Amino acid sequence: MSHRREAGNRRRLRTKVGMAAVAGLGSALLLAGPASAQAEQYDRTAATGAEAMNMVVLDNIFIFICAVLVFLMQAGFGLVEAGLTRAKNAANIMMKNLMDVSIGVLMFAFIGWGIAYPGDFNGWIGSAGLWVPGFFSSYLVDVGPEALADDGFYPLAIPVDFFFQAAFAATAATIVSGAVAGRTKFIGYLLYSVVLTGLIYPIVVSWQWGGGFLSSRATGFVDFAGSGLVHMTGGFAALMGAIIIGPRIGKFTADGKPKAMPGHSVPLAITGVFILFIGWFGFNPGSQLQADMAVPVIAVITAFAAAAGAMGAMATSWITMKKPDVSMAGNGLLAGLVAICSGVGEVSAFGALLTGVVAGSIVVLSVLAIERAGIDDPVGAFSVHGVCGAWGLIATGLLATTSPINGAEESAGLFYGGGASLLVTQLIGVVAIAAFVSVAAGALFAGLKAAGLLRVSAEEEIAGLDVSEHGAPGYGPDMLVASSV
Amino acid sequence: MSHRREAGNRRRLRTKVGMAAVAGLGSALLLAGPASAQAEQYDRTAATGAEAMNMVVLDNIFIFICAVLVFLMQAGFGLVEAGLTRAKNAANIMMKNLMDVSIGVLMFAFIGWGIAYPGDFNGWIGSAGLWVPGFFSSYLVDVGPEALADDGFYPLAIPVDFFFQAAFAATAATIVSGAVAGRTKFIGYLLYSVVLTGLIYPIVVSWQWGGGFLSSRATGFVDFAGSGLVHMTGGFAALMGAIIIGPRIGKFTADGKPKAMPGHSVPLAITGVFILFIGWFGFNPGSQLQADMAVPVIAVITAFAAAAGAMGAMATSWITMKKPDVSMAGNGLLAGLVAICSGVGEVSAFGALLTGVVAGSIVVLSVLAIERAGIDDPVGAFSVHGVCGAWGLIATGLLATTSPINGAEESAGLFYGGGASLLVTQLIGVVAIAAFVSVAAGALFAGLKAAGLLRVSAEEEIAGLDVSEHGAPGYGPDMLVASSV
Amino acid sequence: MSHRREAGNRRRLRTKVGMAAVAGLGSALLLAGPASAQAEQYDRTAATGAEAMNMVVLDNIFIFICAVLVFLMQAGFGLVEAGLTRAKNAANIMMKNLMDVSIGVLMFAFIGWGIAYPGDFNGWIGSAGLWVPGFFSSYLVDVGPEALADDGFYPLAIPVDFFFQAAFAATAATIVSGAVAGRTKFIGYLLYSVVLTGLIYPIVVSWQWGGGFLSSRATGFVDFAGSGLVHMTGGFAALMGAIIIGPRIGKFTADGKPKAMPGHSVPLAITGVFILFIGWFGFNPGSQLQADMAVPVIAVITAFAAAAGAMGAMATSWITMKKPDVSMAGNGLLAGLVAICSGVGEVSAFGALLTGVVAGSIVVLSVLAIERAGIDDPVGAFSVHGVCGAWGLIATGLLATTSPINGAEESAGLFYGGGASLLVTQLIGVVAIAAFVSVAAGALFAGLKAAGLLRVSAEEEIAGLDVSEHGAPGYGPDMLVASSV
Amino acid sequence: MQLVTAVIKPHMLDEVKEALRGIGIQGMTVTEVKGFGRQGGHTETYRGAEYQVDFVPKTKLEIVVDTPDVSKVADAIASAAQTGKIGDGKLWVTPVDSLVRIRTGEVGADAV
Amino acid sequence: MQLVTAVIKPHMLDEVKEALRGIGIQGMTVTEVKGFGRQGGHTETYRGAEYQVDFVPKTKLEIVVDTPDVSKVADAIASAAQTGKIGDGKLWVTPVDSLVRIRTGEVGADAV
Amino acid sequence: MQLVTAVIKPHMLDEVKEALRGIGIQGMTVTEVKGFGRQGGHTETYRGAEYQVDFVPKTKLEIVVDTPDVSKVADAIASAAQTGKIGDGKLWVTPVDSLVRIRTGEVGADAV
Ligand SMILES: Nc1ncnc2c1ncn2[C@@H]1O[C@H](COP(=O)(O)OP(=O)(O)O)[C@@H](O)[C@H]1O
Ligand SMILES: Nc1ncnc2c1ncn2[C@@H]1O[C@H](COP(=O)(O)OP(=O)(O)O)[C@@H](O)[C@H]1O
Ligand SMILES: Nc1ncnc2c1ncn2[C@@H]1O[C@H](COP(=O)(O)OP(=O)(O)O)[C@@H](O)[C@H]1O
Repeated sequence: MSHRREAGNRRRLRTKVGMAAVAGLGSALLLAGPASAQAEQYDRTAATGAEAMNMVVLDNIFIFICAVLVFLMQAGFGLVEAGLTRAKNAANIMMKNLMDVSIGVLMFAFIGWGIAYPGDFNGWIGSAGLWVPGFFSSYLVDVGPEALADDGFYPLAIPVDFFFQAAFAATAATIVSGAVAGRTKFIGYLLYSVVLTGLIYPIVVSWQWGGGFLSSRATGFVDFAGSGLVHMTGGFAALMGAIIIGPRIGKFTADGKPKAMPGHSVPLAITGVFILFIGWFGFNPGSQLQADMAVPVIAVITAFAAAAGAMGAMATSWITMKKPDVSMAGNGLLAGLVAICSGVGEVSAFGALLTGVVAGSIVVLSVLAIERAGIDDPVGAFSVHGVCGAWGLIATGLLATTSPINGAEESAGLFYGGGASLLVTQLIGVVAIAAFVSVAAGALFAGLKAAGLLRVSAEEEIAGLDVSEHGAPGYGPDMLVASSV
Repeated sequence: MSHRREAGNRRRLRTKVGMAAVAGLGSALLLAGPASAQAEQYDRTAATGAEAMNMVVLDNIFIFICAVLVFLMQAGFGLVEAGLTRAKNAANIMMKNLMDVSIGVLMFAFIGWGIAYPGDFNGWIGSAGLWVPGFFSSYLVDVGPEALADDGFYPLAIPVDFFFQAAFAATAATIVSGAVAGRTKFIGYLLYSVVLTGLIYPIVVSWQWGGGFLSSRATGFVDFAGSGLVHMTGGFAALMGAIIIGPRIGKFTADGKPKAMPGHSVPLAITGVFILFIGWFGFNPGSQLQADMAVPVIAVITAFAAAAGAMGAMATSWITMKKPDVSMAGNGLLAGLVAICSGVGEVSAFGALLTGVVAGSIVVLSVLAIERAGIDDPVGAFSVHGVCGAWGLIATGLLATTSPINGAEESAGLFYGGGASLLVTQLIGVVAIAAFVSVAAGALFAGLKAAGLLRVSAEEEIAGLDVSEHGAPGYGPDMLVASSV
Repeated sequence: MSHRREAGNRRRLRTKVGMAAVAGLGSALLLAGPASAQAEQYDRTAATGAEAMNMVVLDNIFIFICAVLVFLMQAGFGLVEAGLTRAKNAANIMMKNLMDVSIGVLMFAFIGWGIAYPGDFNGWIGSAGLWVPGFFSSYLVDVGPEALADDGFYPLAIPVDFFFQAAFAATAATIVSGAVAGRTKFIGYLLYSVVLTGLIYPIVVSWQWGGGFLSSRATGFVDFAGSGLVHMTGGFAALMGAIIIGPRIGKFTADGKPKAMPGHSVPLAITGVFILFIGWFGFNPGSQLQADMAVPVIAVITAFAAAAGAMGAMATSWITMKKPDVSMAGNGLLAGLVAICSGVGEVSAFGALLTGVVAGSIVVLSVLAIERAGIDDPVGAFSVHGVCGAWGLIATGLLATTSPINGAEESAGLFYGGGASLLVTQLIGVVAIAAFVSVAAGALFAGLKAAGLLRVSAEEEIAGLDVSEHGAPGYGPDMLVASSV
Repeated sequence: MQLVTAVIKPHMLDEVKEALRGIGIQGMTVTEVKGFGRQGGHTETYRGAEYQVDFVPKTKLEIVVDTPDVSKVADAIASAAQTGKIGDGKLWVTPVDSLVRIRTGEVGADAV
Repeated sequence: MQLVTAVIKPHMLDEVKEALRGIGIQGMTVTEVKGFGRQGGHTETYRGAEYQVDFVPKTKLEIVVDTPDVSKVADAIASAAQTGKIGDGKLWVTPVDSLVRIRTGEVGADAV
Repeated sequence: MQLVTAVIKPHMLDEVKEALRGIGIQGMTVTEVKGFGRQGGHTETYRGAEYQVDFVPKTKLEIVVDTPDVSKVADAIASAAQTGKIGDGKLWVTPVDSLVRIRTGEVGADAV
């Protein structure tokens, strides 16, 4: 229907024959095992009239709630990033995150969404958005049989779809904040945020959820909730930012050896990790885009990966650094969450544990390697989101199962008899996102640098961004200890 | 039905002809544009039997969830207020907020609710409440056609309606906490909280949501989620408190010039802002009082106003103070949220942005003006809730649209061809609330002052309320820097 | 059906005749009063086809959301525990909570759940779990009439049931964290957490929710959301831990007099209390295990007990210590919540207030008594969860009403004409849980002690666990004041 | 050259600073300290356990001054910091053998 | 009049305070400091980067005493603060030219 | 025996410490202080209210040294702490009558 917008091409878990099909889905939680489906079956798509209305209303309310959880992640990011950096920059961090969500919502409305989900709006890129008559008014949800999409789903109403997707855009932007903490000009950060949420992120999203080249490959790209589209985008932008801005003063010795610059509050950082963990139960289950029995499966798989990630990072840090590092364990939990976004609908419980524990190990090793490479990413944003986002895409290529639910038309991963074709697609996705974002964000940060908008002066950096960029310290004189470091 | 309580006269967005009508609602998001309604239409009110049961259960569960989000706002208020004041008073602030929610729930149950929603309980004021047989037992939700209210809605069950409204009452009370921080006797604050949640707030609410004079004007007052009823009430009580208690020692020089008394933790304050932002998605969408397709529209409009508010305040502080002030930007986001509460169901996307950006600017100017007037409101409670609450009511009078959804019987605002009648009603509301609350809260605080229950001694204030009122500092000796100010 | 798992024997409020029956339930909110049920009645169990599907999907989505709220409690516990202990141990506390949730999810999946809910898995104990084919795949929810359980309920899908129960297991584990704060070896804590979530907690749960001896008594044990099963388990494990590990250095003078060791941040602790309060609206209402009209009643009763608990503790501390203690008031709110878990479906509004206010008083007196007994429980974990958990079970034995909803087959409490039989059952539960957990957790901690895995050296304790166990302080040098205590 | 050390009440710092500025003093070093004295401390109660806080927050000033100015400086501090209530603090003067301004290497009175 | 300055381990402060009280000392000023010495520091590891913490928390006491009492005070501190383990700290005595009690203006030994 | 007191810029502490180590100094006591001086402070703005911050963070070192070594120590500090920009700080030397190592009871130069 030309007046309706699809909820993108986000792949939902296919519960094609209604409730009964969910039995099949269940087997995704196992290494193997055919579904038992001896119960009475009701077909979601066969509902009509008030029944369909109730179903669709629940879908939309559910996604609204998930979007709220995703917006809550902003508080989590703020706390993680502020906690792992210096007290003298804490207010600046929170201000950046406040602006990420504000800019994110507005830029995504005005420009980004039209690019991300071209749909009927092909040709409108750049002008589509809020001001196009019919843009928001056409969120009517028609519940008649003819309204069903090809895949047997009702689309979400436009406002809820936008609300959910805008929360994702703001999330992608915020990932960078921590990587460039403590030395970036505030005005430069605002400009970065405008471009990321208005252009870079939407373009990447259009490749898959917007129906672009990744989604239309013979063996379709699998990125259920955005290991690649969201996290790699944020993560690689973070990497380019950290490189181009350069390390904080004092982060490396004259001969290039990294020095520790301990964060000012690990307790705040881990509180942020808990909040992100909660938010992720909007991020992943909400990406099903409807309220059905797949939601709890997604939640369990998500929790398994998170738990395995935390334990993997704890173990890895314990082995490599002799003690279990707290902020690394927090990074590990997040790494597990980032990595499982891609395959949460396709991997088994075993696959989730493997995805998570590997992500937890990778993130620790990556943080160490990045630092050894002379790059200053104070919160490990690239390692968590960039590296583990890529790992998540690859993990799906290895570990995706062929369960009844995703059926014959879906490819299993390399380890599940599906051959390399899914893995190849996933690798293409990894390369495409990494390359495009590195170039685009690289150009953006280089441009800002050239314009003198990227980095504060050494005096301002030493004084702290709270005072130099915002006029007053983030902690009052009754809290802040004048540090001798 | 005499045995049922109405969910007050809270105005819901009218989705009269079920899902299809939502199409009309959509156009509220535009400056103009007729609704497209070519889809199959199902009428919410035509559902019967199990269909109606499912619908009503979802409504009630949804409002329960929204109420939980509103209760979460208490954590947000606590963090904002504690963060923007001195460390030596931080535990006292948290204690006040803990008691606001405890007192609020109980007082609203025992007394407040009976006053706020007279309904069948006219004549019971003061005695209505928990102890009246049938009060809670009659929350049966009848789903037969005869149960539909005049406006075509099913009422909420009494427990969920109470739960949601009690959260609002606690919110109104908490607004004052920050304005009187750092110098108020704890016992005096408890008494204030009892009177506000038991009497002052319920009386104001009764004028509109309780079916009182504002709701029964020819051109009905529009205050969807409470810019006036909730926020102006809290805000004007905050103003009276701040004036009557007087400024903190050291806030003004001998010749009346304001001095900065920096808050002890901007990061905590902004964490609180994020939590309030999240809570608002219970506050505004929940005020629809049912789970329908209007909910995401309300959410989007709310998010637009918040984002515009944050950016408006950032810009205004940048211009007037040379630097973008972090806590002002946080206030601005809240100001946008406060202002949009009134018209969230009636204004377009453009209207929301305008409402928000003006609120963000106003709040900065108001904070400066209040301070110049010699009033000490450490967190800007009056500016955010009082001034921007009033602005929200006025903005609706200017910017309300006449969309199919609110139909012919609703007045559009001044800028949308509806003439001045809505604006006049809104202004009457502003004046009535401001006047009544100023007098009532003024009398309350003056009485407490006369009784010697309002302000601690200078020694106690200098020592900090944590030690003097609660026996021990809120921060341990390992955290708190003995401040020389 | 042998291929399905029951959602345990958790007792739901019986809404046997659908919506209308809810009217009866309502009277549980009163001291007395027959239900008015003159409205059209629809029977939840009579729904078929798409109607039943919609109903069951909402049930499962609702429990998913409640589980997320319960997981949020981990952040709350972390903040309360960190806030009430020393800054030098704050990162260690957060790390322990991060691991509780990670270990809890995995151990409960691999082992605990199979023990807790033997159901069809009798005989599988220890091997049941993730690796049993069919374990997760059989979460099909059959909505035909034959799928109804004896009690007229549809069971939850297995993944959502697991997700909800795993969150409870993690909660039980986390309770101990604060009681043993500041002196416990991290490795020892990890081992404790493994055993508690994998064995001790599941065994206790099996007695009631798993259909064990408490649930099968003539007068059935009433523990709706786990005052006993969850909180007493955590609380008594906390007590044994605190006793066996011994007090922190400096907590008692040479002659055994307790010394205050103030927590490092009451504001963080009370933020945690607010978050726990919110989480409890997943904990208690979610324990209804379906989305129906009982949910808001449970929420209101929960809020009443919390409010009464906070006020009871404030008053008690004011009387016994001359000043209203902030962290005690926070403990009191939690104590009210813990105590109401048991009877939330059976007590009236009056009963809830009584349960809460008594819990609030008890918790203060218990904290004082525990300290006088020479036991060092820095956050009052045993008093809040152990003592008030037991009080909650007893309170139900005294205050349970016989409303139409729980009908003739249910016993009312001693004060409501039901005689002593319910009270006796409740007391048997109290004794059984206290005895078993004390012995089991006692053996566990004693074993860890014998193995030298329980307590750090005095030097490590004085340096703080953040540095000695995790390699770096939780607060950076810009925040942490070198304390002279 | 002598070193004037004064321990004062924290909230008197601003007035003392202005008084010193008034007599032309251009430098001093300030430390947050805790004082134990006749003023005594106070009792706090945390979760029911009373504890004595013997130390009260004080502010310490250190000012190196050329010997002729010492009494002027001491008087300025003592009168600005005086509230007349117990706990106003102490002021003592100690000899200084030499003084250097690190930036320039100036020594002696020039370095003040 | 002399000034006794002692740098001690933070957790010995209470005992030193009691010892001083025992010999009639009524006033002192305490500062939280960081010490560098033979005790050495320790290595911390934050996110994989090792760093040396050379400074350990110490507490500094300053007590102005009438000259005859100096050795009594010094002995009391030194014995109360002694644990025998490295890092117990130092105590030194410096001359004081004059002392004032700010509250009363008393000077000299009366001001102690 | 003499006491060398130096007030320096906080971020110069590491270099000063290394310089002192280089000349064999094994102990010192460090305090975080706030300095008032020619360097001036700066203006901050909080919620629209401007306020003057007159005090800037400084670090104070105290080192008791045997008299012969004093000038060596003073020179080492002064040259390591020098940036040439205003606010580099001061260094002064005061006499010490006696010194005790608390752990051992050693006195005088042995106690350094
Ligand atoms: N003998 C002393 N040596 C060093 N400092 C002292 C001495 N006596 C008092 N002080 C400092 O002076 C402060 C005020 O002393 P106190 O005895 O309380 O009151 P007052 O100076 O009014 O007699 C103390 O808190 C302490 O910091
Ligand atoms: N020369 C010195 N001048 C000033 N303070 C010193 C000096 N040497 C040591 N200190 C202080 O004394 C503390 C203890 O010294 P240290 O050498 O570690 O042990 P010990 O006193 O047992 O020999 C140091 O941490 C430092 O604060
Ligand atoms: N007369 C003084 N007595 C004690 N400390 C001083 C004195 N003058 C300056 N200081 C300290 O030295 C620091 C630097 O002094 P300042 O006048 O700002 O710069 P400079 O030393 O380069 O002339 C001050 O911040 C203060 O801590």
